[in-house]
Amino acid sequence: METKTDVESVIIKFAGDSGDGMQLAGSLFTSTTANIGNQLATFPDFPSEIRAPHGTVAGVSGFQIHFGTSGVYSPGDEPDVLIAMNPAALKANWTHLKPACTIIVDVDSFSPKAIAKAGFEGNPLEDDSLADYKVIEAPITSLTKSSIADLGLDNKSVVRCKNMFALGMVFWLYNEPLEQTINFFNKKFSSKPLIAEANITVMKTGHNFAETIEALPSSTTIAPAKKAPGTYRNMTGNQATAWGLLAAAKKANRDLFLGTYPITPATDILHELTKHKWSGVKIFQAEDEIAGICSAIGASFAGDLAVTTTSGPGMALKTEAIGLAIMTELPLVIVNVQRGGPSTGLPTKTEQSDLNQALFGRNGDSPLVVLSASTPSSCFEMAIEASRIAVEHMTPVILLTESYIANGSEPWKVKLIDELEEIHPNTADDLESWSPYSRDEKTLARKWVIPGTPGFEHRIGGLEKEDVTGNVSYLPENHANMIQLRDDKVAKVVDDIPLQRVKGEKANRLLVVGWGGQFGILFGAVSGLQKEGKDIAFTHFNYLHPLPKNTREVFSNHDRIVVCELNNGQFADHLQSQFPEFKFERYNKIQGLPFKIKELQKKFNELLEEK
Amino acid sequence: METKTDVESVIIKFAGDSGDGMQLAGSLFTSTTANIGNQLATFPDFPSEIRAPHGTVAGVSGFQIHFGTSGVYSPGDEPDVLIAMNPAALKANWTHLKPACTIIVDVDSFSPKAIAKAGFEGNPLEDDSLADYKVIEAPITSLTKSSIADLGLDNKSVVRCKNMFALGMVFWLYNEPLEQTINFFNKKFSSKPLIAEANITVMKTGHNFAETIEALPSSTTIAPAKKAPGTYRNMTGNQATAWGLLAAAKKANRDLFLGTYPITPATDILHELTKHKWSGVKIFQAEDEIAGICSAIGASFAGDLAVTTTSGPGMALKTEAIGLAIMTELPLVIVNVQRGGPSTGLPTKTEQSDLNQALFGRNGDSPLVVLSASTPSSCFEMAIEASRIAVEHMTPVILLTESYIANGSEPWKVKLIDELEEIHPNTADDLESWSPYSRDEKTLARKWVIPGTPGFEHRIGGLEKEDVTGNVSYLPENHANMIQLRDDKVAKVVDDIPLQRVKGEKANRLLVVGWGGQFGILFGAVSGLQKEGKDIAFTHFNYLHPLPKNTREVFSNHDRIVVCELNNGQFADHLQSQFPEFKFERYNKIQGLPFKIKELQKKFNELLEEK
Amino acid sequence: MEDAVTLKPKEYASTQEVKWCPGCGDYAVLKAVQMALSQLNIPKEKVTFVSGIGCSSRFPYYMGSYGFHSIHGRAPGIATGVKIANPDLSVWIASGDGDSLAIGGNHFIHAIRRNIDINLLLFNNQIYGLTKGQYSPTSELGKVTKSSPHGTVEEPFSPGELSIGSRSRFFARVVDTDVKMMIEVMKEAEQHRGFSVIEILQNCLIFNDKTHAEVTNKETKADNQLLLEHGKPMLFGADNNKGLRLNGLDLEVVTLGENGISEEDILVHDAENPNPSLQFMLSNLKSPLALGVIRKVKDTTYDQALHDQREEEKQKSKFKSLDDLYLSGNTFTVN
Amino acid sequence: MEDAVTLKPKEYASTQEVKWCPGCGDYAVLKAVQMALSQLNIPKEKVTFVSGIGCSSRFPYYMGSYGFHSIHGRAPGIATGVKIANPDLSVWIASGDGDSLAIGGNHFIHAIRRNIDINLLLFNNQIYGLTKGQYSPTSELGKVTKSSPHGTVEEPFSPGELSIGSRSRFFARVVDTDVKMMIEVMKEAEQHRGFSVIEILQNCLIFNDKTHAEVTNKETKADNQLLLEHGKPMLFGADNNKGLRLNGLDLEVVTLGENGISEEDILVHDAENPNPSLQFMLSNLKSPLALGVIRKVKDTTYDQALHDQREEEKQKSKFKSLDDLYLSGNTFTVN
Ligand SMILES: Cc1ncc(C[n+]2csc(CCOP(=O)(O)OP(=O)(O)O)c2C)c(N)n1
Ligand SMILES: Cc1ncc(C[n+]2csc(CCOP(=O)(O)OP(=O)(O)O)c2C)c(N)n1
Ligand code: SF4
Ligand code: SF4
Ligand SMILES: [Mg+2]
Ligand SMILES: [Mg+2]
Repeated sequence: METKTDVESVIIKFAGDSGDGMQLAGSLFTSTTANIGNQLATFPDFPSEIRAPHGTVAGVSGFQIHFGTSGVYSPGDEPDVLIAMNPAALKANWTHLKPACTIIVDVDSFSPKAIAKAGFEGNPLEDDSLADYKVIEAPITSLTKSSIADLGLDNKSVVRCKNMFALGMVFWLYNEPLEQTINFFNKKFSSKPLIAEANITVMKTGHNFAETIEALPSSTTIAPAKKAPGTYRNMTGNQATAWGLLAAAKKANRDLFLGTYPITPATDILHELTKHKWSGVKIFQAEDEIAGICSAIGASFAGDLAVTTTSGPGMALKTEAIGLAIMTELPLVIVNVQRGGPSTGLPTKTEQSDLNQALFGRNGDSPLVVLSASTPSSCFEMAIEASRIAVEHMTPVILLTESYIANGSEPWKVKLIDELEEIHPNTADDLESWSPYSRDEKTLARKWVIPGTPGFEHRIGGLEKEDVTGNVSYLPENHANMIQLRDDKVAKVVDDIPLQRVKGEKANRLLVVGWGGQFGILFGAVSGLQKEGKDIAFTHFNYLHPLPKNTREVFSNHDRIVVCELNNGQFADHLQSQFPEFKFERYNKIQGLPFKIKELQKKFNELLEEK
Repeated sequence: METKTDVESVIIKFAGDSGDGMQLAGSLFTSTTANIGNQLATFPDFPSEIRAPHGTVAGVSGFQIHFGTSGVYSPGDEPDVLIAMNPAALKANWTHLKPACTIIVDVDSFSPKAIAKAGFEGNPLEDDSLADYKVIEAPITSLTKSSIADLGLDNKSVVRCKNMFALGMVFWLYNEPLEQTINFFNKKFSSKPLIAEANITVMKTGHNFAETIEALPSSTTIAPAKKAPGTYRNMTGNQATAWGLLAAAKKANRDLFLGTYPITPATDILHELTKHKWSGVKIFQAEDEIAGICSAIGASFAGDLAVTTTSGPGMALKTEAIGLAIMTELPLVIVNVQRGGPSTGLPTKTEQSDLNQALFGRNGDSPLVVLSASTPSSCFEMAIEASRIAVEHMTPVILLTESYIANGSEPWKVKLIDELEEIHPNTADDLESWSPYSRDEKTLARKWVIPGTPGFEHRIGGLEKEDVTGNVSYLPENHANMIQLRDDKVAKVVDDIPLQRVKGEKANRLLVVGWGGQFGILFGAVSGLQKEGKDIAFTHFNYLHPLPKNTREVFSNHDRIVVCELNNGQFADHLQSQFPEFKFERYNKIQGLPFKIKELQKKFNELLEEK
Repeated sequence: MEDAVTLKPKEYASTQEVKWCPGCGDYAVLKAVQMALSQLNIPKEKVTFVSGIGCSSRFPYYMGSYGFHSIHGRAPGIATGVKIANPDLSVWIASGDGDSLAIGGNHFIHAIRRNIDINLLLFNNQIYGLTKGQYSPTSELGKVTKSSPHGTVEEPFSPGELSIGSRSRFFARVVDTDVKMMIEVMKEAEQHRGFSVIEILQNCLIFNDKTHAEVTNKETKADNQLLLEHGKPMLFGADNNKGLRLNGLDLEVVTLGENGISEEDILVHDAENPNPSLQFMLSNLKSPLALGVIRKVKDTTYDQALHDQREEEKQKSKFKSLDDLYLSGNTFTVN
Repeated sequence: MEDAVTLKPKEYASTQEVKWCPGCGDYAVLKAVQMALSQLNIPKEKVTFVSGIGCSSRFPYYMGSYGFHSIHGRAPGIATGVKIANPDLSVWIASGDGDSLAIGGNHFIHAIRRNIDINLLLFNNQIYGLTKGQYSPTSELGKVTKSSPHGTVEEPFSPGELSIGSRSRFFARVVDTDVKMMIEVMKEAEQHRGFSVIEILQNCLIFNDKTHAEVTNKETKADNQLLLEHGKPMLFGADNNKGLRLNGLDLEVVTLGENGISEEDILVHDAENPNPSLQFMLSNLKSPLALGVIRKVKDTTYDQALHDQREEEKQKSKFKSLDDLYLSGNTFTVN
């Protein structure tokens, strides 16, 4: 089963009782989205019975819209966002729910009676039948009521506005302007200004509500490759990260420890993992990000596979402690689900602007490993990679994902635990040959010792360590040597990661370079041009520091190289400082939005044609 | 009066009563320092009277040693470090004290009687006659006693060891090994092992004491240029920073606000400023670095010239708040007195390894201005520059100094307030034309408004701001625009800073590039080679971001360029990413120590000769 | 505060659309603040609202005064800088239970200890609202939330207890359902010189609806609220015939007229007693819940003391200008 | 703890040279810890010492156990991770008044609230030692230090008061001059399950010498120290004839035999009373200063509760393996 949505399109379905005004909400959304130049296809879906009873599945009215910048050929199959105004609407779509999709429900409508009428046995919001979905429980009816309570409308007119609440939320999620709809109402109800005001107010209330609760947009991102045979399930990137960490702990034969503090858009990793206490995962919701990472460092010292998760501002708070993990050479996985910056910035929007912080944001010369995930499902693999490198090389590893893929979903080919490669923590065993800072010859990793083990008692800390013994040392030569050793240790990770691959010819007019969660879109843009016979190639980085061994080779023999990223050129700078012999051109987008295939192709065509 | 010490040498004087063993301490230090290959000159200075009364000036015995890697031609004039074992020893050196030098006193000896005997009117440690110096009050006698209390020696033998306490401290300050002295005692007192042990223990105790209290080494760093006529005084870099900030506030007609938390080696700026409450400076010793910088941001919002001071680990904690200052476009001076990293690292040693953190250590695209000071006295000017740029361009400015110059001293040509240029804060005045984020055409700076001013009430914050209004905005195009504006605003500072200068011919075989506090030593090394007729030039950066306008030009026409810095190549990377057309070679030293002229010249000669 | 034309409460509002969920307790607080400021007749340019991050921290945007929506947990730091720099301002903090007691806990206790003249509104909805419903340091033990699907396993802070443990000089507790009480308490806090904490039991109808219902419900509130007034006996209940008395070191609820209890036996509230013992007990009491100003003790403020010290040094110092300083002590001349 | 050959106190030491100033109060603490561990017979590999930054935070280097000298203020975070990851360890924190109450204040209060089973030694020398003598959050009002040449203008925290305000289950206070008392209290803390704070009045002879002298001096200590013992009357004084009694809500010093006072009138110490009121008063008492275990209340620990929840979920969950999870719910097949 292959979904027919394109990477850049979204499917939304408004569903409610026939009286709930779903068709109006749908068509208002349609005209706004058409107006801002989107492709679209819609599918209004009325109840088949003329007078189906209120609150039953038969009485559900739906409006599905598929919109986007390209590739929209049909209304699509399953929605990315379902708005269910009552239990029946949820039930009616029950078999067409794409796991990991977002479901906005009007919780006010979930009375035991309504639930029964819809044909549910229990309340689907309370049992775990929606565990695979991102459910937003919004009290739509009551908020609608209270938002316009003072207009003095009759109850029927009030309740009739609630479709506008849903519409307001969806407008916020997809960054669409309200003006057109406001005008529509002002015009339509020019003689009934109160009704116009009511609809507009409710729409704004829905819009504000989504902003207030930092609701996150969903999308389907599809790995462009053909799917291999196997069992699949849809997953968001955050869920995949969580599951990947569970798998890594299992393969490394360690307990998983998560120390974290909530922050949008990373919190869902916590929400997901905390459901799985049965697996033995230890969760510490800390008082702040600093305690979050410090607890993880402590847990790592004590032998757990330790993880901390956050987003930009929280990352800033963790930097001092990351330095400690570097100095103490402890394994640690730091997941940063990037959002728009600087400062609080755009908490619900996507961006790739924390790369500099990941590479350089610490006092002193403080090297560590930086990875990124390229699609929702690759979060699973990269979470395992981050864990593997951390415990085998005894180093903190930063894994950068981004709101777009963390919240976006795609089918993931289920990996059973036996299909995954073992992870070999660099544990101390031989007391004779061991010192706190004695190193593995190949990786330069020091040994991991679990407190409680007799004979291996030792002390570590943030002051400069003496080589081998790990005692405090202020000696000049030792410091120089240790700086070098820490650098070399991270550099040697290169021997343990895959080579960089290129899609396309070895020598080209234009090499497109990407990293992180924009993979699908970049791939789509380049593939399209390649099919047109354009002289273009593509390489995408998941390993950002150290860079794969053959990186220099990959850059050779192209007339032009363009680095595409959702920031002001941070990866391009990073490459430029290491490979001065190539010229890295830049295509940066900093709008809190993912790339679009069209804009990329336009740019690439320009670069291909320019002399 | 020109001191004859070289940038790379230190003068230490041990002074005490004739019975205090100063000659032994001095000569033991001499032989260790000679053994590790230093140049040296000594001047033992015995009491003229054979039996001068105990505790009098006449009875003071002194041993001065001048040592270093080069330029040591005489025992020197005034010591950088004076060890005064009693009040008389302090008095005896009273007229040869170089302001800003370090004075280690045995406080136990400062009884009223001894003070009187030495000829002081009051206790010099309690009045402010030593305000210009860095006094370390060490209870040498009592610590000596208690450290060997259990050896069962008679009181006389115990007290005789206290010279070794002083020696231990000095060994720690200058990184010299204890082994040789230990061997000396073991050999000398092989028949009296208890006496050997006592001396060794006391020496170690002094050594540990210096480590425990994070004592900082002093040195004299001399600006290589000829001194212009005028009034001078010796100053350490930290004192100069403090005084520069006082001056800047005066010239900007704003109150000075310092929000800070103690950390070595930055604390002395707090110590200095807090003495000057008379000037109106407002000091807030916060509960941590985060509160320190946040209070400064609040004070800046409220109209003060706001400053926060710290060192590496504290800087890491401040990065989230720096992002807020960037987003709110408030003036803020952040002083980072760099020390050895990563993590707690080497708190008392010098390094230049926080450059990356200053340039990149924040979430999101978050540009700000980065400056550095090149000598102790240039801290004065650069503190003013940082303040000026902050309030005229409405941006946070990071000023990087480093332990070496912050604690080192040099003569500063006194600048009276009238001799300094005015600073013009970009204050809002015209309500008509004002909006919270309306900008000056030339600088792109927004206006500074002081809460309390009627009519200008407005709200700022860390969420993305709408252009002009400063309201919260989630709009994609606005975000892109604001990212660009913030970047441009910082870039435009370039129009307001001096051009980069080069010492030497325009076209050379080798251009030496430096930045920050290694100026004196680099200058010395290059000058020396130039005098030998070598084809070498030198350029030193105080403005690190944005770089001066003519930077590209400065790099042109040299066969080779070598960037010399006390880190793993951070400035070189920064340059390389911006100027791929040049090849920046690196000379990095990461030992917690400043460069030495000899090692630099050796390297430069190699580069000059290599094909 | 200076003479000025009295502004109406609405004139303290900004032109920004208020974005909280309709029905959120935050609206009532906004209203109360505007009424209190109007009644106090403080010009709006003299008011500065500082906040951290959270639903409640959007507060400054809705005030027409000066405002600073800062970063999570750091409002006390920012506000401290504002107040020291400009002591004439009436400085307020709006902050959530997460903002003040999770990430911002350290600044919270230090600001209390220092007694800087700022008023902090603590919006205690016992949940992280903005991030969609994780437990906070005030969520009750066993609470099921998005991040504690199996219930929390940690004791919550009691903000009053923590404040008093941090040397509080002013602590009050109010409910979002009682605007009148809020206004009175806010006025008292503003007029009190020092750091004033007002804990507001605030309802988040989306993620933690009715968490304070037992205390705020019309039906139950008379029996669950103890409205403290300085100098008045601690009576409560629908018939105002229940009261508190001290039994050893326990607070005991008694009924007037029963077992020979008369008003004499009832404790009289002394908010101004520097000895915090009884106030500490009151702040910990669960049923009835003590509302109103629990503690209010006069003391030097940090901003004032800092100011005085500067002035004193100005008088005492031998330096009158920076030139004096620069030329003092050891200078030498090069010709 | 498991059976093991009893180690001598010295065998708990590391081989590192102890670098504190001779005469520093820290030495006595080190000695007491080693004696307490030896008496408790805890194998040294089962002991982990975590610290922040400061003179006192060098502590772990001097123990032959596992140790972590972390970053300033963050020891409770690190230690929490250690304990959750490995609940079998006896986890200790060594931390200064700056480390725990300035930069680390937030972690301090949260660790207390959560009641995780860790013992914290709070070296309170009322000064920042390592950075050469700035005032700390426990320095007394008016204190002249390097950063307060004109005296401080802020009230200090009282660690006991702050702890109890943070829901402390175990708080004790000792003096560095009384190794015997330290040993007893440390043993009690270690055996108590939960977060135990031991405030140690520690002398820094370099930057704050004799700051606790009134309490520790041989001559004055009998009158200034109140040695609390659970279940015993609160008597003190050279002749053990002074005592504390409750006067309303004030603690009053009385003399046995005077004004008809007999032992009956004297308060009996109840460290185990869950109601913290009297313990709160005791922790605030200035003269005499209460020493010993002031509060010790049994309660569930965070680590235990977390562990139990995991075990319960293991029983209850429908998933027995990750494969179960991965294959659960909505999967589909591509051929
Ligand atoms: C440094 C940082 N960490 C985390 C967050 C995410 N965050 C924003 S508000 C919040 C908690 C909100 O709870 P509360 O303070 O109680 O305010 P409420 O929304 O309930 O009014 C969190 C965790 C953030 N914005 N910044
Ligand atoms: C992030 C950070 N900020 C500041 C410092 C500097 N610093 C180290 S220890 C210390 C305070 C020491 O006082 P305390 O905790 O009381 O310990 P003591 O030395 O008195 O035992 C400070 C401010 C640091 N190391 N790291
Ligand atoms: S989510 Fe809760 S706290 Fe936030 S605005 Fe809505 S009701 Fe208020
Ligand atoms: S400085 Fe003070 S606290 Fe630090 S080791 Fe010396 S006496 Fe102890
Ligand atoms: Mg809250
Ligand atoms: Mg201390």
